[in-house]
Amino acid sequence: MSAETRETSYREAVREAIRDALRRDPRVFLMGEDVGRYGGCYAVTKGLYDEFGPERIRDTPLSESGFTGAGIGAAMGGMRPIVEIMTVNFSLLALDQIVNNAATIRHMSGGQLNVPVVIRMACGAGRQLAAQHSHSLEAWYAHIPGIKVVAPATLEDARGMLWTALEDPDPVVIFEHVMLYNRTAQLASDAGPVSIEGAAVRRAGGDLTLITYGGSLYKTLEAAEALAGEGIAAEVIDLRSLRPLDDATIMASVARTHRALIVDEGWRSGSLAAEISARIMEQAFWELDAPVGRVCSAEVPIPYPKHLEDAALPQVEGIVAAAKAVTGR
Amino acid sequence: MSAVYRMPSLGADMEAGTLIEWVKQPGERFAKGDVIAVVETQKGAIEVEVFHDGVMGRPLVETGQRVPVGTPMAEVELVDVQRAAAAAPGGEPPAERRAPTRTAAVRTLPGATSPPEPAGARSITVPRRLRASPAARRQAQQLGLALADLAGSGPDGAIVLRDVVSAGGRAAPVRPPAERPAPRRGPNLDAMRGAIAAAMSRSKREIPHYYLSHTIDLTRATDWVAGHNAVRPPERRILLGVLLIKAVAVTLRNYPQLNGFDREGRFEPATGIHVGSATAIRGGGLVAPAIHDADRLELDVLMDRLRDLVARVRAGTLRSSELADPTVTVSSLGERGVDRLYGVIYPPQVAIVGFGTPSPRPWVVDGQVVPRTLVTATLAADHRHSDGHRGALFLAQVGQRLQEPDTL
Amino acid sequence: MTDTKLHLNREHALHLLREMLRIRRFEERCAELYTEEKIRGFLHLYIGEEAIAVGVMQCLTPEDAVVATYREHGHALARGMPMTRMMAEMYGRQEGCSRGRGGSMHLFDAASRFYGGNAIVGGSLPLAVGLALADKMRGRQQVTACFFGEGAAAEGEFHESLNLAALWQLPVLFVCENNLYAMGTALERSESETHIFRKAQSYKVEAEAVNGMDVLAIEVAARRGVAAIRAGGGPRFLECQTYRFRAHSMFDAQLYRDKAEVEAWREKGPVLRFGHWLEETGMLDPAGRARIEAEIEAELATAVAFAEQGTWEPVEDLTRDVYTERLA
Amino acid sequence: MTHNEIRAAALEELINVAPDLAEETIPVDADLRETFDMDSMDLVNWVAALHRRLGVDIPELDYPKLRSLDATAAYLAGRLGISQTPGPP
Repeated sequence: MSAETRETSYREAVREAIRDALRRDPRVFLMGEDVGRYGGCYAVTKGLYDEFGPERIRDTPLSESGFTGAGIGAAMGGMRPIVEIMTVNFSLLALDQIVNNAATIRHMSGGQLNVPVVIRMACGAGRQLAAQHSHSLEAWYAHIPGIKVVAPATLEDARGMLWTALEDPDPVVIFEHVMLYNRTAQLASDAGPVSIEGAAVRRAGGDLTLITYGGSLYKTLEAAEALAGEGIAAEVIDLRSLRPLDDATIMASVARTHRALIVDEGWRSGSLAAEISARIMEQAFWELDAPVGRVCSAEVPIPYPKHLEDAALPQVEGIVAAAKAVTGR
Repeated sequence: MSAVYRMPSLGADMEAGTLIEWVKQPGERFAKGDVIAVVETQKGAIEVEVFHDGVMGRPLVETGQRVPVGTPMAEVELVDVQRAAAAAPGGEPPAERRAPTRTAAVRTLPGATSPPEPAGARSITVPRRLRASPAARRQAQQLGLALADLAGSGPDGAIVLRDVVSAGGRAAPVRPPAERPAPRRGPNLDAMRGAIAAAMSRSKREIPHYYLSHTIDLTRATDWVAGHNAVRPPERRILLGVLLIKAVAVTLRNYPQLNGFDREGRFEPATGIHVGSATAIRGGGLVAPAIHDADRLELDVLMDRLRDLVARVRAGTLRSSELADPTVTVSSLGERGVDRLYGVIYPPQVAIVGFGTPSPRPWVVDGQVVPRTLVTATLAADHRHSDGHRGALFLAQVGQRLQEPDTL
Repeated sequence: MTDTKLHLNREHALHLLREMLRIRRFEERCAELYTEEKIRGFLHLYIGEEAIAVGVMQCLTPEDAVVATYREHGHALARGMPMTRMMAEMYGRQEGCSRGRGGSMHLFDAASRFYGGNAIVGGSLPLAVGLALADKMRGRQQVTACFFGEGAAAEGEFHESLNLAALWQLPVLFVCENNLYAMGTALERSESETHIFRKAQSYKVEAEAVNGMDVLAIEVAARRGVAAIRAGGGPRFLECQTYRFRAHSMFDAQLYRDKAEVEAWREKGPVLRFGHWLEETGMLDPAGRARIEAEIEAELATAVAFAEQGTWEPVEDLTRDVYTERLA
Repeated sequence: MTHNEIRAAALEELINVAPDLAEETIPVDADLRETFDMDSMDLVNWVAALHRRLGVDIPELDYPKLRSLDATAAYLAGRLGISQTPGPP
């Protein structure tokens, strides 16, 4: 435990993680659109260009497939690239590289070649960026064997997951929810690498289990607080890793609470929430005292107006109401 | 050398082709790479080539005829003898070539689920089931509470966990386990019934049994036992059942696929042959404790082991490991029973051998009908891990071994 | 480092012929084994295009990298991958170069820096860019040779990759094998600019068109290109005009081209022409030719026997190598 | 030994080899196999116990004579050379 902490934003925590990685290992470099001179679309990489130069903070053309593939190739060539894709929506232009190359090459080559690339991207809604900059497509990536998918929600994870991901011999995709960048909290000044595996129980409770990740964590914690005021003790699980999923932590919690509600900013159909619900049914059916509940985004491209965007996304009130329904109150 | 030209496979999705024309006529020479015929496929007409020099022979397929891949299409005479010997156009395609595909296709992998219900099944109206959560059901079962006696406080009156917990604390359970009078000395029959029910239900639900039956002439075996016992004091006499167990155990050495365990759909062969001897319990119930390494025990020792096991079954002093250890089960009806029994496999085992009651019957020996002591042996085995053919060979061999009792 | 100029002596000339013949005979046997269902999946043959892989490989060192497509048997052989392990891979045996997991389209060999075996048209160009980027950033004087067909020029990844390689001056030798047909679609039916090398030039990549049926012309052009790349001159682009004599894959009725066209190209075939030339110059006589064929036949027989005797990977290992297995 | 003594001894040995019959009421003339489900192992153990206790050899061929407690006592008495008719239980 560190004695010294300081007020830090999620953005600063990610930046510090990148800086730390660049200092630790000369093979590490960052590339992406406007990561250099501009300082990053979400200002995450501000200042790093001056500190590390254009070789290691490498601005790219608007060629998602090209530079993501180049990151994969460079990883095979012995480097440890961090590829930044501005938003998950843009990553669809690089899906070929991620799904057909990064995820397959180890297997296709009979285990001869590794792809130690890290791909970071922003995701999620809440900034009125409308239907081409706001989506939560994490579940698509979590569907793919061969890659690992993580979603740091806390400052510790934002600070600590990157280095561990770079050390991993397999490709890791990191999702950073846009609404988290401005979030501040106390972070230990000596905060360092953390595991990229396993879920974390962020709040303990015995009446029901709330399962969530990424940008929805704080809404869910707020809902848990509100539920406590009404005498319902909710346990909150932060998945942290979306692939592989930490079944053990989920099932252990459900075995205690007998009720589960999943909060997921992805669309309900074919969502991570659907996957988790199915796993609970498979592995903890006899523990259940109520059907598993889900709070997901409305099935609509994220609209621009604030009131409609809010209505489309999981919100604290909706989580509280769904939790009460699951607990039969 | 003579060979045949077969319908070639030009794509994994090509199953058959239609002969459009023979480009080469009987007697005509062809060289490696020449087009020999034109074949219509779902992708259009394709000129098919030969891979060897040779001479066209008699066509076996007529134009317009559609034949599956691999069908001989024409006789050919090949000149490149050395190569041709190894070439498949003349030789039989090796049988194993598709084996891995097939294995993968039929194998039930861990995590695989059963096929979905047919769509029509949804429209069947079923009587509404008593609504209780899974957790409530389990708790009620553990407390011995009948769900029907409980009031539900959940949605739509569903019984939830708290309803069971509060009822358990308030009302006297229907069958409070702790207060149940201790039964007479011996096994707990209720618990055993529950265990049998669970195991047998699982067996019938999960294991695709196949059944085989075989009549075995036991005359020599019974005569041998009678002779053996006639010169021994009672405590050193053996039972016919011991021979049956030994015969099964020894034969199993040659049939490892019947001796082992199903582990989530995969077969795990056992390291020894531990025969579970099904033993009925008076008052109901059945256990099949293990006789370890039965194939390696002398008959006298086997008899002692069996005697010890039965005594302890009667006394209720079996060790639980003895019930878990068997790698196969033998169930013998003994002297008082019926002709044959069809066993239910005890999971995770994969086979059970049954013997009916031996009895004198007419039997044909050397063309004469003579009275012989016959027994009907049956095998129930897990079709996921063995097939009827192997099972039949096994039963037949058990029968043969019993014709030579002095070798057992 | 390789010589920048072609030194043509008898030994080298025969080597070129032998290498092309190895590819030709290997693939002929593969086609036969395919009809016998020994080889399954897609089988794309390189027959007619052998001069390109053979010519270019002469200019590479073992430290250089090769990225190829799904029509890569020729490149793998010319790069020096053992025929035995390649054939075992064609069979799907675990003794194969990709442990049977890849098959015809996914030959890999880390030892010779052979990075596949890539079956997404255009998808491998960014990988080549990345491999070259890594070499450049680590200060290594290595070249990445990236082979692809003219069909890739229609993909965005082609343009993104050429731009990135030129922008960052990366050591990539782009080798476009223009065989005029992307599966069944003729070049003039899919491209407004049918001179592929001009597309490269628009990214300021030095590019030239070469007769892809002439192994010597290819080697000369490749030596020139590789030398320039090693000297730090950034990427080079060769458009090799060639023709595939056989169908796109085995199951192809070739409705899209005339037989006369195929025949005309066959007469220009690289093996045929180069063989004639060697005979005319007296470097090869029939006995010498027969000796080469016999040696290749022996190598092939060994490879087929190796594949036939190969074993199937146990189904228990099904999910192996999806992720790196790490010690706990 | 009287018939009743022999019969008591036989019952005692029977309960020893089949303790689960201890709480049953066993009528002296009840068919032990039919009524009490005695199987061949029980029988062979019982015979062995009787042999030990009484020194009587009982050949296998005679096993069917051990139908009930009374029948057994009569048979054993015969083997022991004690000529007695069965008495009241």
